[in-house]
Amino acid sequence: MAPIFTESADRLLRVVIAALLLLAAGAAGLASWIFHPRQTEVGYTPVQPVPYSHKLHAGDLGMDCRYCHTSVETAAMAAVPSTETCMNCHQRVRSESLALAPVRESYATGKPIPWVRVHRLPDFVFFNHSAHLAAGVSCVSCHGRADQMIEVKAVEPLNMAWCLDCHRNPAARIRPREYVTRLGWRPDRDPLELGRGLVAANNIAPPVNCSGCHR
Amino acid sequence: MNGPGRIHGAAGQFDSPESLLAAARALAGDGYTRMDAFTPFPVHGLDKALGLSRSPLGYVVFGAGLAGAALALLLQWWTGAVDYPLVIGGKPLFAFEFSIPITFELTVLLASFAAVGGMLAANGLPRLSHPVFSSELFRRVTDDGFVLLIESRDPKFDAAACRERLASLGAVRTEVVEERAA
Amino acid sequence: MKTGRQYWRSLEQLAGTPRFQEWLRREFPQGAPELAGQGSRRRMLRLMAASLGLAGLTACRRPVENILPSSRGSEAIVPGVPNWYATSMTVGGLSFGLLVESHDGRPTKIEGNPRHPSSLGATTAHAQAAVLSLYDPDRSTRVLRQGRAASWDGFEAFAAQHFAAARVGDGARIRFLSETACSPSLEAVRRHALTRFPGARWIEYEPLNQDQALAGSEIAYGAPHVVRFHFDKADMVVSLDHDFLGLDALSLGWIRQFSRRRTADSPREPMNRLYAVESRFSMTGAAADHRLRLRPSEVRRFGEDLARALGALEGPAPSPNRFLDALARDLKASRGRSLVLAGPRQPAEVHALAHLLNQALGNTGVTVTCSRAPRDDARLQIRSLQSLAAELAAGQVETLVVLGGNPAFTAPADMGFQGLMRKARYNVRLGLEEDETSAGAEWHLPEAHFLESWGDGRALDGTASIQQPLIEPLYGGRTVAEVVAVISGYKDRRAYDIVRNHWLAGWPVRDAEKNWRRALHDGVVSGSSFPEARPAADASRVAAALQSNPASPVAEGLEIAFTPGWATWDGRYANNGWLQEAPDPMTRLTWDNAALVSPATASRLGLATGDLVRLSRGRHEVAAPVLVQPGHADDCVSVPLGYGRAMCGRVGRNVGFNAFLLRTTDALWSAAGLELRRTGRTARLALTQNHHNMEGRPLILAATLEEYRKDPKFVAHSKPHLEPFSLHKEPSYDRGNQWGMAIDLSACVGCNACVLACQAENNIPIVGKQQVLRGRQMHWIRVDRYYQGSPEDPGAAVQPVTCQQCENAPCENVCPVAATTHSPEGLNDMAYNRCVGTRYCSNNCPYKVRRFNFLDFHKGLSEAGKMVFNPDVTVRMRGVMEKCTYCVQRIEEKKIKARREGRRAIGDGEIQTACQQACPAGAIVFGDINDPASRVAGLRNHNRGYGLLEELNTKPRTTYLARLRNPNPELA
Amino acid sequence: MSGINGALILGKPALGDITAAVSGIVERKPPRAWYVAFGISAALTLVLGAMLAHLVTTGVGVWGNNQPVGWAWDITNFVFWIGIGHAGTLISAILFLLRQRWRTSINRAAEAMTLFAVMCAGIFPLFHVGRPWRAYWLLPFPNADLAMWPNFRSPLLWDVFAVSTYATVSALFWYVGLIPDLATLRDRASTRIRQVVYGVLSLGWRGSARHWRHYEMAYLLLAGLSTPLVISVHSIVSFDFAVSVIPGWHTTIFPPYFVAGAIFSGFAMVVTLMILARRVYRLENLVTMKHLDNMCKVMLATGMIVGYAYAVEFFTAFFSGNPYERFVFVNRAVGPYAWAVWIMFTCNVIVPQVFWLKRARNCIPLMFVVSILINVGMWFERFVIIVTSLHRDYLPSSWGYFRPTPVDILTFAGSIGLFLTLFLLFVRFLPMIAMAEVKGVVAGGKTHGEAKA
Repeated sequence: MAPIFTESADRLLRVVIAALLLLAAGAAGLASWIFHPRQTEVGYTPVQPVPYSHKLHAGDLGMDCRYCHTSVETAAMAAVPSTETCMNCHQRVRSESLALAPVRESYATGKPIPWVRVHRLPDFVFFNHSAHLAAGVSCVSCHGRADQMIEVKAVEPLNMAWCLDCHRNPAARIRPREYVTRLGWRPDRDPLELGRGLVAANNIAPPVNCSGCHR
Repeated sequence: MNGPGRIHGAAGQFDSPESLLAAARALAGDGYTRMDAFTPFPVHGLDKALGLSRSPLGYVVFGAGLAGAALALLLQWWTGAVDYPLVIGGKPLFAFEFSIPITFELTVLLASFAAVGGMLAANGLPRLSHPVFSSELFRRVTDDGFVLLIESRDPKFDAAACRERLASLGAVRTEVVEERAA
Repeated sequence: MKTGRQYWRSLEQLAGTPRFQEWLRREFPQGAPELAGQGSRRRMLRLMAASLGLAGLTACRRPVENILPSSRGSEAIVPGVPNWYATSMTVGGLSFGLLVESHDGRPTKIEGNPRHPSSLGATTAHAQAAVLSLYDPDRSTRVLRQGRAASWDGFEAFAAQHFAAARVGDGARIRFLSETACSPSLEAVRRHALTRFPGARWIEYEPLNQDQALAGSEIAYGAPHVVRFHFDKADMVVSLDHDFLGLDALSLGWIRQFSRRRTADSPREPMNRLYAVESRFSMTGAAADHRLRLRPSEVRRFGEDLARALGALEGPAPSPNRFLDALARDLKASRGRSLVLAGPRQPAEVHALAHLLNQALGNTGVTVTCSRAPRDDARLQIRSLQSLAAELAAGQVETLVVLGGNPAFTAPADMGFQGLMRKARYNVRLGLEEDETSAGAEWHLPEAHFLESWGDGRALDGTASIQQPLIEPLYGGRTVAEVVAVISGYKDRRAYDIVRNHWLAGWPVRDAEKNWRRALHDGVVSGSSFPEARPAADASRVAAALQSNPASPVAEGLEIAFTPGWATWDGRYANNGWLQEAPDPMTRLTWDNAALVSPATASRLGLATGDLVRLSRGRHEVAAPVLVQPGHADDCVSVPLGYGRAMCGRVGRNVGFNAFLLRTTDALWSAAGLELRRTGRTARLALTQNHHNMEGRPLILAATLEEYRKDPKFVAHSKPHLEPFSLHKEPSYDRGNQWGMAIDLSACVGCNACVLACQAENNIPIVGKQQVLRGRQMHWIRVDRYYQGSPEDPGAAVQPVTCQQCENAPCENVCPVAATTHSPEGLNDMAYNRCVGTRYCSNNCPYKVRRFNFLDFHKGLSEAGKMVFNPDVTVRMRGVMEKCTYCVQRIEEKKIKARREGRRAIGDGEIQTACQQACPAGAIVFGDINDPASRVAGLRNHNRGYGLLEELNTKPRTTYLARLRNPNPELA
Repeated sequence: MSGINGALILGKPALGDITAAVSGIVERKPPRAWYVAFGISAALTLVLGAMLAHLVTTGVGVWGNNQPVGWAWDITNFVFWIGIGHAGTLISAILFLLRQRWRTSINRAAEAMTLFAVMCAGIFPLFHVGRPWRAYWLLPFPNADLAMWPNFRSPLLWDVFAVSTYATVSALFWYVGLIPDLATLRDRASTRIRQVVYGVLSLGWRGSARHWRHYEMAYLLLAGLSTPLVISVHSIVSFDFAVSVIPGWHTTIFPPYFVAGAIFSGFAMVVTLMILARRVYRLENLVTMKHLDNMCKVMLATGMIVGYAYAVEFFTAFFSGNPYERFVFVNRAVGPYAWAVWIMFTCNVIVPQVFWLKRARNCIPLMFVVSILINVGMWFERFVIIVTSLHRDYLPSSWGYFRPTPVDILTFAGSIGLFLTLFLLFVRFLPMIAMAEVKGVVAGGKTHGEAKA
């Protein structure tokens, strides 16, 4: 009499079981990889209404970050400059440039320039620029070499785990306060040992408890 | 099983566990070594009659249990005291007391997996196709049939002789089980 | 993804897409909203461009977000950094100095101005809630002519020809009706208008006014005087139906001074003793050492007896009375250090008696001083209103200009004022809302909120302060002065010019500008207080007055007493959700007013809390729910005014019953002959506290001054001594800042200012009556009120309770996702964004101070609705737990500031929590308990210091100071 | 032995008859009663779905929970179902180790019931949270984004592990028991589809002596593991309360008391279901009066343990001299929820006393009613513990009162629907009685119980 299954059925069964297991594992891994900020955030380079080049201004012309981002040392937000700030120079420099038309228009009409946000934190996170600068964390730690970017691009995931890395061992990212806006700055000795010194000297103790960032 | 031989073995069906047991003992006396019995429920003494040793599953399960416990303690200690130490309710970062429940649960969980997994592995299950499934006799095993099989691997094996011997031991029906080419 | 998006979205109210309609449907039963005018919104946007843009969005997928820096940079506004401006708020003809925090052009938080005599840095609950009214989308947003949309230009054109001299002549048929004004600049405009229209008359009417006090002083001194109390100098205080710690407080200085004298901490300031004679159980009664329950009509007799007992008044000595005699002896014993006050709801005669008593006791000039009333023509407002009514009835008024207020709602019921107004051909009405008074007006003009307009005002002692706006009028409102300026053709038209020029004119030219700057900066005009007057009270005149107007014999039956509405005042705050949801300090009632009766009266009439009854006097009647109020005077029903507004915004519409319907010209404050009939129906009252007995638990520890003197360590002795045992070494908090709070139960008067301050600071949502009924109110700090003693005549004690920041926090252990953990500075952190909402922490909190977002209480706010949020605090979403954090945003801000300035140490008192800052009594102290020099450390180790439920070994960071009472041994 | 045997299986059926009787149920078209029951319970299950959807989209506010009563029907239902889920494993494991042969006729159904009850239980902790879409944060998975871990001090987290472990192990236990019977169905299958389905499910079981050898060892080990597990699960559930600081919750006797209560309610539910099943499917010969009689005795015993626990609780509360504790129990007896307390006491302590009478233990209708009353009582026990303790704790100012909303009620009703639906599907498609084991008993052959451990 005929049995229900042949040996091929067994082979099929094994294949199916193996496939299911692989699929489950794979899906989980893939999802967690795809939706990690390293994928979703880093590399975001929106097109700005004005083709403003940080490379030109901060890099080649060597303007200090704080010329435009005035409140970075005193406030939580590193203010995006008002059109006036641009016009301080551009009333004379390149006053006819086509690229600057939106700036001139904004200056004339008083309508703000709709810059597109690049670095963004969830709004239950209360990041304070002044606190970080005061501690000696350079712009470069979070924004990368903006002075080499023609278009500003997100270079760090800015997720909690990433923040904690630095909050747990600040020494690696601390530098003397006067150099925080010198993106290219390299210490003359071992940066880690320098950092340790500064951390000890200014007793820098970044919070790792919740209310340090969430209020 | 053994490749060329087209015969898997000779089987005889008995109508009660007792007669099966008796037959098994007799055949063992005859010096048959490669036998197996098929019953609707476990029959006392068969293992001995067929010369089967005690199942080693216990050790596997014990090991798995220990692993579970270790894993649990490691998890709770590392996450709480090493990876992200947070002061919670004035309690220590890691303490044996509050680790007990989860440690126990993981112990049981892994041990149980080992017990079931081990059993299936030891029995070579799942295995959907098997020569005996093509035999009429075996249809009744999961109902009320008690079947004794002398495998062709047995050095003393001789299909005809085995059938007679089984019949003589009170098998109501006997049959030669064929290997089926895949 | 769906839920995920929701998750992010509701956390980002500050910049999320507007979902106003939904919000309204949930928040306001009435629905059918109308959005703030597009135009006004655009105006706001210019101011808040940066903040809106920078507020930031978050989502699973990345939406394009814009940053909109204002085109013209401004030195003043640094994005994200709040600015502070001094201004002032005027209520009932008195102004309170305020400091207002402005975030990127949005006023978000109000504090008291420490330089201002009437606020001393503190605020009332009503002041705290003013920001919400500012952004109230139901405020009047448009000019209306005969109910149809019109414009200011239209009105100006109308005014130009309507008020032309050729037409109105001397203006004999023009009448102005305003609220009690205390604004010097408006006074100037007023005088101009009255010279421009010599025939016109200007009537001031305020339903809750100080008429009786003025009239009383006129009886005693021959001329109306404003009285100032100096509680700091008074050892013995007698209140004749004066709730001077509650709704009758005309200056927060009163509470501050009184409370300072309750702590018995400084030998220079011995503890005072308070005798309260009152009908309704008020906060003053709760603070009193001795309280006498009398019906309003009986207070006068008590006053007379007291006056006679002290020989201030001729006449037979009163029949012996334990309370009276003891009181009299006490007062005699402390001549010149006592103080007798008569409440605004008592007739002029009682005020006169108070003056007489103070003089007889040598208090005048010491604990009580006077100054001449700002205007001599100060008459009883009700009289002038009556004459206006008569003129209206007689059709002698062609044009009635109603400036602010809501007379149609607040005028005595027997006047039928709403109907009378129609008798004037032209009705011009300036108001904050389109309300009862606007109905049928020829012109309705939107009034500007005080936070968006220029003005000025005078405090009780005459100190003037400038009212400067923090934002452009959201809905194009204008001020009273501006409108009168238009009508009368005043030289200046814009409020700014009117105010500024008025003040500059008064100063020598060379330092005028300097003075102006200083006035704006300080919030007070230096040296502007009234000069002190030293009139002598004339006993004979008082006696005569008492003769001519004998006290009505104590009538049979029920007496009715009108009181200000806790949340609504005279109805003006009816549409303020924060106030409506803040429980009445004594009854704990929210979203309602109720007819208060004593337990005895209730059982006599077979009434229970929640019964719906019909109250009637003559042809005036109203249906009201009953609330049985322990300690209330018998045979007397207190009804809070200002509720039951029919034409009002969506929040306040038909909330409670309208007690004004019972208030008649002859019975403005109280009257006999109240009929009370049961309807058999009941109403559900949303009480936030349903159990009023401490069940003998050591929650509020208290002792009399004597006991305290005998045993300064009575707290330690009254507490079970226990050695808390722990399986493990508990973490030590001996390094760095260790935050703690101390609350002095002797000082706290339970005014609820802290509750509102916290709500404003921490973006606490309004949940609405239905949710309060379900027990889901969200206040992070609450003021518990317990009764002790017999239900008939109990004592009451209050206790503000908020997160105690336990070092061994039970809530933390049980959170499965570690959403609430402990900070190294001893804070019980709550990470809203980590919370999954098991509510286990709340269950396991012995203090029940955690609050859960059972529903999306912030759902879809309007642009305006969002503007009130404090950007330094997360707006919590549905499904997460929240609680007091000691205002951690303020702590972090100050810590970062200190770091920036290279400091390590944070000065004591540098960080103030919102509740502490608002507290008029100064009962709350916050600071670093690790710094032995800090005030809080001192109070923590104070003899009276103890931790609530500390026997649970929760190690609370908030400690309390036991309550002291100072009863008269004779009456003990 | 034989005496019990006689009582345990009536009419000395041949092995074949047992196979036929049990397999027949699955092979024949189910009776009308089944369709009616299934229709109703399926409808209720849909209600459950609707309620949960409403809950997730609107918020926990659709239930009556409030401050101070943060947990109410949600956790009550959770504990209620988990409790019911205890009888199955208990019968399979503990009675197995104690060699109670009478278990064989009822253990399969009881195990199935356990499984479904645990599923129903699982729904409530999952959906009672404010943000169910974040519930996965309770699992300790490496999170490269947030770097956060769950808090292992929280009894709620212990619950997650206990309940999931319990569900998994019970499922394994149940399935292992099923394998030989599935093989039986496979070999009797008349249609191809049945052959394949049961064939795959039975994993190619051949009933060989070699199989049985490992099989029995595995079964024994599982029984050994499940026994402490079943005790631990309800102990841990009781920790949710016992570990807290709330008077009325913070009680040391909770673990044993909860376990006893769980067995109590579990057996009641088994009785309810078996009475129906044996009636509908004419299984009087396999599920005999002897079985029911034994279960009644168990209910009587456990019921008295529970009653004893109530008494002890009251006594300790009084004896402790702790005013808060005292108050809670006075409040239970005479407070606003006294009615619930008295329902609980009557149903759980007084009603089961009838089982002292042999007549009562032989009267099936009575048994049926009592078993249902017991489950009502046990539901109220959990309600009383959770709600009456919460609604009046330390600060009188914060005392409150809980009123259920229609959503509360419909959600619970829905969970009953889900439970019944699953059980009906089980009796329709799987052997409701462990044939292999019963055969072992009939043939007097070696049953698992005699495996030398």
